[in-house]
Amino acid sequence: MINYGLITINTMFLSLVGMLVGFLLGITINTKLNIWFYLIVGVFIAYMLGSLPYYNFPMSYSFILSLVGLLFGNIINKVFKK
Amino acid sequence: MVKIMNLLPLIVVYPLIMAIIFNYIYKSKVIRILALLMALSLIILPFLGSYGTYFFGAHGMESGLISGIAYIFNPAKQIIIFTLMLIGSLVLITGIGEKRVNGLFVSLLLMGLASVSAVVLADDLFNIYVFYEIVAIVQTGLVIASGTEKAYKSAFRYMIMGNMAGSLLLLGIAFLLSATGTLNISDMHNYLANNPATPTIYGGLLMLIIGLCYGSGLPPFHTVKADIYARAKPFVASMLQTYSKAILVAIMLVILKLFGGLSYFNTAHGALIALSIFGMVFGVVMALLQSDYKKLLSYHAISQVGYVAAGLAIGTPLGIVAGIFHAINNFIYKSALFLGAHIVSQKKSSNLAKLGGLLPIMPTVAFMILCAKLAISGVPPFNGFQSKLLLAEAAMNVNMPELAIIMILVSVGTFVSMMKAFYLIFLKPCSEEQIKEYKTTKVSKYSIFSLAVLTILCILLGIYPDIVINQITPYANEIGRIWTL
Amino acid sequence: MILYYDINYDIILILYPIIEIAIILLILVMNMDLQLASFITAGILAIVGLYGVFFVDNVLKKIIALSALGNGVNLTLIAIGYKAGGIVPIKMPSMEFTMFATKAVYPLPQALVLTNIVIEASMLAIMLALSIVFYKKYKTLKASIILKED
Amino acid sequence: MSYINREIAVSLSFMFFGAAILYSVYNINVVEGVNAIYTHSYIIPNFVTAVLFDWRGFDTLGECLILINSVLVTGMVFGRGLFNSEFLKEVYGNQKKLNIDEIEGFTPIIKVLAIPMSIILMILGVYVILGGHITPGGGFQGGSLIAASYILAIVSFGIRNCPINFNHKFLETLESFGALIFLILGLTGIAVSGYYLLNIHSLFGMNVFPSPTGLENAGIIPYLNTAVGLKVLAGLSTITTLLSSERVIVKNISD
Repeated sequence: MINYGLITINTMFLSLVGMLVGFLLGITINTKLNIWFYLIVGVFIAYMLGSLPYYNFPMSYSFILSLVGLLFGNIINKVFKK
Repeated sequence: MVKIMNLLPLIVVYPLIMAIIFNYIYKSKVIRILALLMALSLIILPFLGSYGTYFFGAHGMESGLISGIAYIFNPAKQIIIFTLMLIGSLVLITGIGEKRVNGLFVSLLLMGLASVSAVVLADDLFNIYVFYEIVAIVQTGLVIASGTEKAYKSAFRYMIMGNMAGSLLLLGIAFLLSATGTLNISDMHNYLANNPATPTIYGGLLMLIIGLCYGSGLPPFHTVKADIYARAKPFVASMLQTYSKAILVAIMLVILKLFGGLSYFNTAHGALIALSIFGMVFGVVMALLQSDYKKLLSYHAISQVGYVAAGLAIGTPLGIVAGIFHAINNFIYKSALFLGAHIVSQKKSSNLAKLGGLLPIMPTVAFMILCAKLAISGVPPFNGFQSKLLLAEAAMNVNMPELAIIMILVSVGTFVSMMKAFYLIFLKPCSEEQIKEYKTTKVSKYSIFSLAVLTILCILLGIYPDIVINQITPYANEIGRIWTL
Repeated sequence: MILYYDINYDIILILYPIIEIAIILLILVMNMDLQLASFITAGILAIVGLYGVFFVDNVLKKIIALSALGNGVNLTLIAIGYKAGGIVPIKMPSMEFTMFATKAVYPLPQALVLTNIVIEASMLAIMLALSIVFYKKYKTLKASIILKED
Repeated sequence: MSYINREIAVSLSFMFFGAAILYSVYNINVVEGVNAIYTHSYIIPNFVTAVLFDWRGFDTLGECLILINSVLVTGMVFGRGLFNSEFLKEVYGNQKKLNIDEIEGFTPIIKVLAIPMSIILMILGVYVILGGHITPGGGFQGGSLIAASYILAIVSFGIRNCPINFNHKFLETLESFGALIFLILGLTGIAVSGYYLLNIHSLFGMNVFPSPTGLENAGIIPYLNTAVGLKVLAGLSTITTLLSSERVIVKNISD
């Protein structure tokens, strides 16, 4: 039985912090990243990792959201370079 | 009810925060002003905390054991830290006068001050280890800052030794942790007093003594330590020797607190006294052979470490008072001597053969250096006399007249080599060109100010030693125990 | 204290793997206590490190020896936390607390080791930096040249 | 002749030490002591992290400062902020070309693989930092993972055209910032209760770190973990850059 839990501030806060850290790292990456490739690979890895204990999600949201933050930071970097 | 906030951790935390900021701003223009403000604010730090035990993170007693990290603060520690901070701020003020002063030097100095204060305050072995390692790295950095090849070499040697001694110290802490199940020093003492000794505890004691020897420069680490004092800039060396002596006092008190009064401590006791005698004698014998003023002072620093260690190792309340008092006096006059060496080497160099005839050029500085020299040789009415008298008295009280005789002989040796250096620097006749050269080189006002403050303190403590002794005595009575041979 | 010698003694370090193999055999054949075996291994590792620091005439090898010494200390600490049949000190949601508390290994030594690893890494960085500069200067790593006192 | 004396003395003391270590180690008999307190009181699921950041948080602070110190001194060895850089000028001054910086990196196959791998490694590092209070991991481990991803990129691309551009200012800011967060979070403990590094669970009726049931006591631990992670990644990356590049020294000694 998978308990999907509720998406609330309590369960998502950790992932949001991850997004921030990912963003911080993402703005330093200079090459253009293939967003769809990384998202698909990221979702796969997150599913394999599983969620953290006590967080009853089907996959690791902190992993995915950090990746999203990193990709977003990379896009911002590209925009501001020009 | 108004609860007064205990700001004790600020003694450690405030310099650390400022160190990080100084490291970040590195080459900014405001460094000199900020460093001056920092130097002034350091002096009020020791008066922020209130006496007693302080628990970090509110983890106090739980089921009979102290669960977190604890600090113990009392008047004796307060006065040690006050002297430390005072010398730190004077060195900082001297550093402002340097041409290439930058944020990194200030940052390292502050980090060292904070860590040494932490070592003095902490009542927890592992915390002591962590901050002890910071001090080792800081000392390496301060030596490297002078940038010569010899400085790099001695820093490398010091670093290798430091890593080894640090690992051995941690091994000792691991032994004591496994044998007693705690890292808190008071709890550990209770356990050791109520349980039979095991070989693991002997191992732990041995390793603690190794850590002590490295941290303070007792034999067999005396050459490495003397080397780093000699290779650093002289005003930095005054800070380095202050760190070493404060660490000596702190770790020696830890050892006495842990093992004092236990039956198996006697052998280690003898070993500590022997080590300190070796330090005293080696230091002064090596100092007599030197031709470089900085090197001479460095070996004297080692010799003085021997005095402090001897006083503390005697372990009676009087011995501990004498040891701590001598350490405080030592901070003051040895720093004054190193600052004097800084002024002299600004004038020309620190090689004794090249100097001479400085007395008419700067009579005030010569007088102040003479005061410090008389203080280190134990001449009344300077502070060195008071503490050496106490040390000899403590040695006589435990029925060890030999120790007192050695101390007096070493004092005589110190006097001889100091007066030789004074003659060679200030009195020896020199050529006209040299005097012209002296007149063209300028000495920074900042270092003369620092030297003056330290000289005044030397005389003040020589005339009124009670202002320090009264502060130390209660703590010494708590830790020391009375015995005779 | 002297840190360099003209003769190279590092051949003696070959003894270390032999002793280790002997200890593994003791564990397998004679059912030696695991904790005791780790303690002895740690002690020998520390002694090997000390040996390397004093008797090997190469700065880089000295640094490696220092890490061996540090690892010996770390292993001692880790082994203090050992409990026969213990579990990792991480409480999963499904575990009952009292059962966990009695079975979990001691967390304190592990925390100390984590701290010590970083301390050693930082010391290592400085020593490596210094040896890079000296290698550039002398084109050799011999301790008898680099660490020579003058 | 004197060599032989010295060697005998050192060998004897070495043997004494070896014997002392083995004798002590053989007789270790572990006492539980304070460990009982640590295992019997629940703060967060990972008890090692609880010891690191809650019970003995001040040690961890000291350790962070050691890393900062080490980066500072390593920079100093390479000529940053010296009082006098004549020795370094003598060693590095008359150099025709900088050999290490010239390396262009590895073959295209490695270059193609290196970026995805280092990015995944980086994200894994973030995940490990964030899970520090629940799973085995934490600031140090995660920070080292991120630094490893940076090292992977440096090794495969060479330091000049490395796609991950951790420049010096960024790393320095990150490091100072991480350490300052740690120190200042500790100070909030003083402001709230008078104890430094107090683990504040809730402030004004709100959870300091919103978490699901079972993790309410996390308090400031995840923040500390993140701060340490940033600091470790910055510190290790700076050390790597310093050790792998002579450009820094040449730049330092030129001004």
